[in-house]
Amino acid sequence: MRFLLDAEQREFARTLEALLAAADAPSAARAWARGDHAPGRALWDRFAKAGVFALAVPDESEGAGRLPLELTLAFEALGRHAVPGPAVETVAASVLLAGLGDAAPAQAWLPRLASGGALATLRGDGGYALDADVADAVLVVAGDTGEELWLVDEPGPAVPSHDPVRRLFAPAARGDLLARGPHVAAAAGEARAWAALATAAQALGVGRALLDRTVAYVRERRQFGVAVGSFQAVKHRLADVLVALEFARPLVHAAALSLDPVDIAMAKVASGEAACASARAALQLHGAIGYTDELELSLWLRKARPLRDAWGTPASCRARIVGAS
Amino acid sequence: MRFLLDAEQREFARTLEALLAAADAPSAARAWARGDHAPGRALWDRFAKAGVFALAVPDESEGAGRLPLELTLAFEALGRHAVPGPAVETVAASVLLAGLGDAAPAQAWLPRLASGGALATLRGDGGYALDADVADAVLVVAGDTGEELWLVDEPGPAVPSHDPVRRLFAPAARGDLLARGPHVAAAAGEARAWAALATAAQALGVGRALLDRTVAYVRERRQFGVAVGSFQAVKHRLADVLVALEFARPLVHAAALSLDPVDIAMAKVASGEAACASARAALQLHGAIGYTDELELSLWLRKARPLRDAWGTPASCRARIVGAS
Amino acid sequence: MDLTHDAETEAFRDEARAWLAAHVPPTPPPSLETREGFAAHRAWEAELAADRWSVVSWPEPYGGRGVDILRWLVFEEEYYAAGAPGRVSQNGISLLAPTLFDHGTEEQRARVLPPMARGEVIWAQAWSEPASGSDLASLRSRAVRTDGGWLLSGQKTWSSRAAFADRAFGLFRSEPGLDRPHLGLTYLMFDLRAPGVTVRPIGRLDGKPAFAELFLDEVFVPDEDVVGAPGEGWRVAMSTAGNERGLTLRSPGRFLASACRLAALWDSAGRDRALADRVADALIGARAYQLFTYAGASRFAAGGVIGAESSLNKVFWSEYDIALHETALDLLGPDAERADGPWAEGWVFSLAGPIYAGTNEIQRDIIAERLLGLPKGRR
Amino acid sequence: MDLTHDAETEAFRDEARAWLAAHVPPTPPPSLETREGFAAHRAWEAELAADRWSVVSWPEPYGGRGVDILRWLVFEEEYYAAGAPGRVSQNGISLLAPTLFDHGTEEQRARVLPPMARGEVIWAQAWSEPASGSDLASLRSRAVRTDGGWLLSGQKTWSSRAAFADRAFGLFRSEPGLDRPHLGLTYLMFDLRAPGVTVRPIGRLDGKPAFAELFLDEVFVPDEDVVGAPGEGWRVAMSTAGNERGLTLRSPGRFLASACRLAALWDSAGRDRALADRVADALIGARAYQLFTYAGASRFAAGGVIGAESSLNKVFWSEYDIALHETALDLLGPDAERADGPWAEGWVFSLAGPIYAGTNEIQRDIIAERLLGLPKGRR
Repeated sequence: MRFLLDAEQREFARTLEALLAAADAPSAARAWARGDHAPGRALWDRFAKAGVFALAVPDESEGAGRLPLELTLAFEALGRHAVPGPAVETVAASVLLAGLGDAAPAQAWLPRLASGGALATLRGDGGYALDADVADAVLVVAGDTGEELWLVDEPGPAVPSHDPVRRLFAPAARGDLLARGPHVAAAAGEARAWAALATAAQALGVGRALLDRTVAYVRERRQFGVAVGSFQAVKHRLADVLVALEFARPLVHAAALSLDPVDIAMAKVASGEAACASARAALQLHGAIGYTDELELSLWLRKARPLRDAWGTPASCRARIVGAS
Repeated sequence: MRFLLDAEQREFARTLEALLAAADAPSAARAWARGDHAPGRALWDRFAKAGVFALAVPDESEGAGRLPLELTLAFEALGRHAVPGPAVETVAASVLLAGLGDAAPAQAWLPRLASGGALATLRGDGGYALDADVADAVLVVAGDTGEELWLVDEPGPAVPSHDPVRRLFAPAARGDLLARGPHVAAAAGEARAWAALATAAQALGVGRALLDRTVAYVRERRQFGVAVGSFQAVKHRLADVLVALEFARPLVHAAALSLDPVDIAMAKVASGEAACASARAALQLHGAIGYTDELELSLWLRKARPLRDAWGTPASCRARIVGAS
Repeated sequence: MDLTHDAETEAFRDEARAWLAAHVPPTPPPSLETREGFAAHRAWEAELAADRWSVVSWPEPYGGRGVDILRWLVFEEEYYAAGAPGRVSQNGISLLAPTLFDHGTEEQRARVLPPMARGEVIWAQAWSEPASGSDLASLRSRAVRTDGGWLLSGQKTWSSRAAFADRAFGLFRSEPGLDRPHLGLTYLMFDLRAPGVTVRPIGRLDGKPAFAELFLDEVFVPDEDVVGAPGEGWRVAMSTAGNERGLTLRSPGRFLASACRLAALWDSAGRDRALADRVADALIGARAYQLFTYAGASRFAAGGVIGAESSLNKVFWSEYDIALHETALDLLGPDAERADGPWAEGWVFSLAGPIYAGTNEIQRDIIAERLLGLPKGRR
Repeated sequence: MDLTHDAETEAFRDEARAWLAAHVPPTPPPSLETREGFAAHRAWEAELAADRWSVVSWPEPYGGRGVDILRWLVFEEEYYAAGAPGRVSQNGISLLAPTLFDHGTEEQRARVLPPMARGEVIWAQAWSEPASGSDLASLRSRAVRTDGGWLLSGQKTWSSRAAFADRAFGLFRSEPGLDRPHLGLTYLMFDLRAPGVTVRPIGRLDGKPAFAELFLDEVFVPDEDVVGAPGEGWRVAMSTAGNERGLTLRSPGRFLASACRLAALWDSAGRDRALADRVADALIGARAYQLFTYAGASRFAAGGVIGAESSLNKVFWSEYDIALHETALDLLGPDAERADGPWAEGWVFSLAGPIYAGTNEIQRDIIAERLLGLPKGRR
């Protein structure tokens, strides 16, 4: 038992952090929201070169093997830096394709997904697929028992999200029927689990970014002649956010180690709620300036709640935890 | 529309307040907890002389007619001063007996209950009857459809409450069968509604007493060289308690005006939760001294949660509000 | 004590309800934070005004019906129950107009109020400045005396409605260098299209230009547009804050209607017990807010004043509004993310509640100090 | 990174589990806050000690097994899962003993620790004073130098266990009048039955004498019962607060067991969906607390120190414990009021959580200032 990142994992996290700190992810996210995907794809390439998308792809498909813990480190960084794009969905698609047990679709797609050469997306339970317009592969699991897998040829109608960087589409199940049978449902279940785990990690990063920026702001901003951050109400609110985030992180790591559905559900609830608490505090303590589209903060503020709900709402996760689903 | 106490109502409240402020209700409550009912009954007599128990008794039974609003004023005062005894239950028993439509039990009991000459209690849904050892009349509604009314001859086994001033017993349905039939169930329903209303008002008084005492304490208590009440965390917590109490009170008054079950349920939830929030804040801000049996504060601290749940838990009240019960 | 409205009030309610049933558009107009929505909402104000429903509590000469605050509350209940559009003229009606009634001249009232009532002139507020959020008295924008009026210079921000509005009102420092920052401020009205005014719309979280920055460069304002005495602006602005405004900033009718919609949503979504308590709390909160307001209005009608308890009101409704909308989003499940859903704009708007009109931190300080008598802390 | 215990640890777990299965009394002893319960719990400590289970993390010479913090956590998981009694010797084991290991003499360890491990000597803490709650450094009780030792005078309060315990430890002002209140304090151990000591039990909210006031009137303490150097008491007391204690003040095993019991209660009460989310949150919280502690223990095992993050720990478990117990009471419905119910004493105990061991207000100040780097406020 050593519930601590090892040196290699810490080094991986540091590399990603350095890579992202040097890139201008916020600008890429802004451009992405406008439908200009070029800066985001450039960023994505660098991220993929660091090996992020290989972490969910088996060795035999030119991946790094399955490394869920490293994946959570990557997604926390991705959340912290507001990287745009269907990263969670690309991971989920990789897991789904690899889980089919059919070599053909896996061979066709996995090497490209692992290398970052292709982006994939997957329709969620709510019927929406993130970034289906830019994704090279748009997957839809359909049928009464979820036993059909479609490679869709059209993104479907656009649906506006509260977070404009999250470009949603509602693809229909048509195009190529890639696979059919109970193994599709099983692989889709595994894909959803990985998606939930990656989303939990991403939410953690979003929550942390919001906290860090708010701490920096209240140290600078002065009202009534003193730094806003010296007010006890402000301090205690931020302390509670830190408590929530610091107790969510171990759940995310433990879920990565076990890939157990209940562990993932716990991680998803805790990190999603912590990110939302961080967002509420960030908004309140920035005051009106935080409520604007213009401030970079909005990139994280608007993401917290969609991530809390994506790939497992708190309600559905809690139901799983008490065995009611 | 004039949602404001009139001069007579304000005068009634002032009279009760003066009466109770002059009495030593806390000592009576302490004695009551030890099984010494004498000081409590003396207090009760004065309270009854002010007309409190006549407020739920019809004119023809030597009561004051039904005056639910005045009743809430009285019970708020009673809660504020930690008056011991089955006051809520005496009101409920009065309403139940008057509602039977049978002159005999009403004539036998109502004048005595209205005058304070007799105390009554009534077994609640949980199976417990407050102060059944000292009550002159112990009523139990029983039977599968709640159509039997028993005047019980034994209090039954004692059951310890978190609040030792609340002496609970578990009486069985035996003794005299006073009445039987659907009118019993109807009258019992009405009695429960009045009990819930009176309990809501009492909880409000308890919450207010806790707030007032805590405000006084944090103004005096000094730590780190300043009054504890000058810390923003302390101020904001107490501000939130005041918000909760001040928004509960109008619900209690409105419920008294309408006697509508949903209105009563709303009043019961809001005042019960506000009283509990006040208790939590009072305990925390008093620190260790508040956690003791010795401090007078404990009389209110220990009452908040039982009152929140008695005659309608928040869960059952909320279910009624959304029409799920 | 009673909660029954008199026959005249009920007749007034019936009249309002009938008018609204006949006039409220079946589909809501576009968001009033867009250019086309602003125009549609302005047209709706004119429609309200044509039948004297836009400013019911004002005296008749200015376009109102002279009803008291209780009937105003009744009107608001009917207004929101009918699903009528948001009020684009809110800033003028609820912030500037009460000040003009208390401190304006008869000439100002006659000139300013009727076009405000008809939606012809939409007003924006111009209080905040970049360095003055909660600390409003630290304002720096200047009003410098000139021939026949004043020249305004400086920067205002968070000016809600200013992206599309016509005129604005605010405080300006006319006597710099005084001891206390509350002194030497003047309350002025000015034209957003006057020379020297630059309006830079600011996108809200959802991108809509719900407010703007105003850059003022020697903007001329004639003496007739000073409200109250020069230098007395703080007192003028604050005196109206204390009375009805504490009760009417957010009308209970709005929350009653929202809570009903929420309960209907819960019903249609299958009455999930896991969310039942939060739906019940929304119903309780709307009723509590209505009753609290009725109690305040009754006190006010009986000659009382509304003081620091308006801070209770502010904290309550702002926290309530967020909880209500978050419950709605949770009921929507995956559709909660849709920015075009029926609860979306209300949710974004609710998030601003604890920030604007005095942050809830400030309000809690006020509650603790003025209502509970706790020691004044460092602020 | 892994969460799998090694084979030796699993063997240790199996051994503990088997022992507990064979020894834990089928019905719990009376509350340890009563005279008879105290005696029963003391006997239980002896039973634990007889097979070396009372202080597993101590070195063997003192009655322990020398296991590391991870195995201590495993032991605690098994201990609470087995429904074993509360630890009446907790104060001594978790507060005094670590200080003696760090700052005591070998003679003190040899003399004090074995009887503590066997439950023969039960220790009470004597930190607080009436005027010194959160502001611990403002202590006034005195230690005056005398021949061969010290004379203690003054008043201590909130001395938990003192109603029935044998000895106590605490800080006393040995050099009055120094500049800073943290200086000139001495850490001493003393006998609760020594001449000059008056113990006045104080009833907790439920009436049980869970703590006491100590009145000290020239109580003689020999030099051998000074821990660390005279005048260095604050440093001695605080240095141990910062390491393992932050992780071990409340063991995760306790909350895991409570959360399981809560889930079973929910199950048996009909799985009401309205409370399902709170039950889920109890399960999540227990697991999060366990994992957070494992992470801290792993850092500690790797040579790290546990600093201000123990404040995160304190805030988390104390709020968690109350929420868990209030959920249980809500599940009990009308029986929640019963003071003799299976959750009753735990609930009352949980209410003290945010107050003792540093109030949560203080902890949040520490988190904000030391972990987030916010400006130090007036305290």
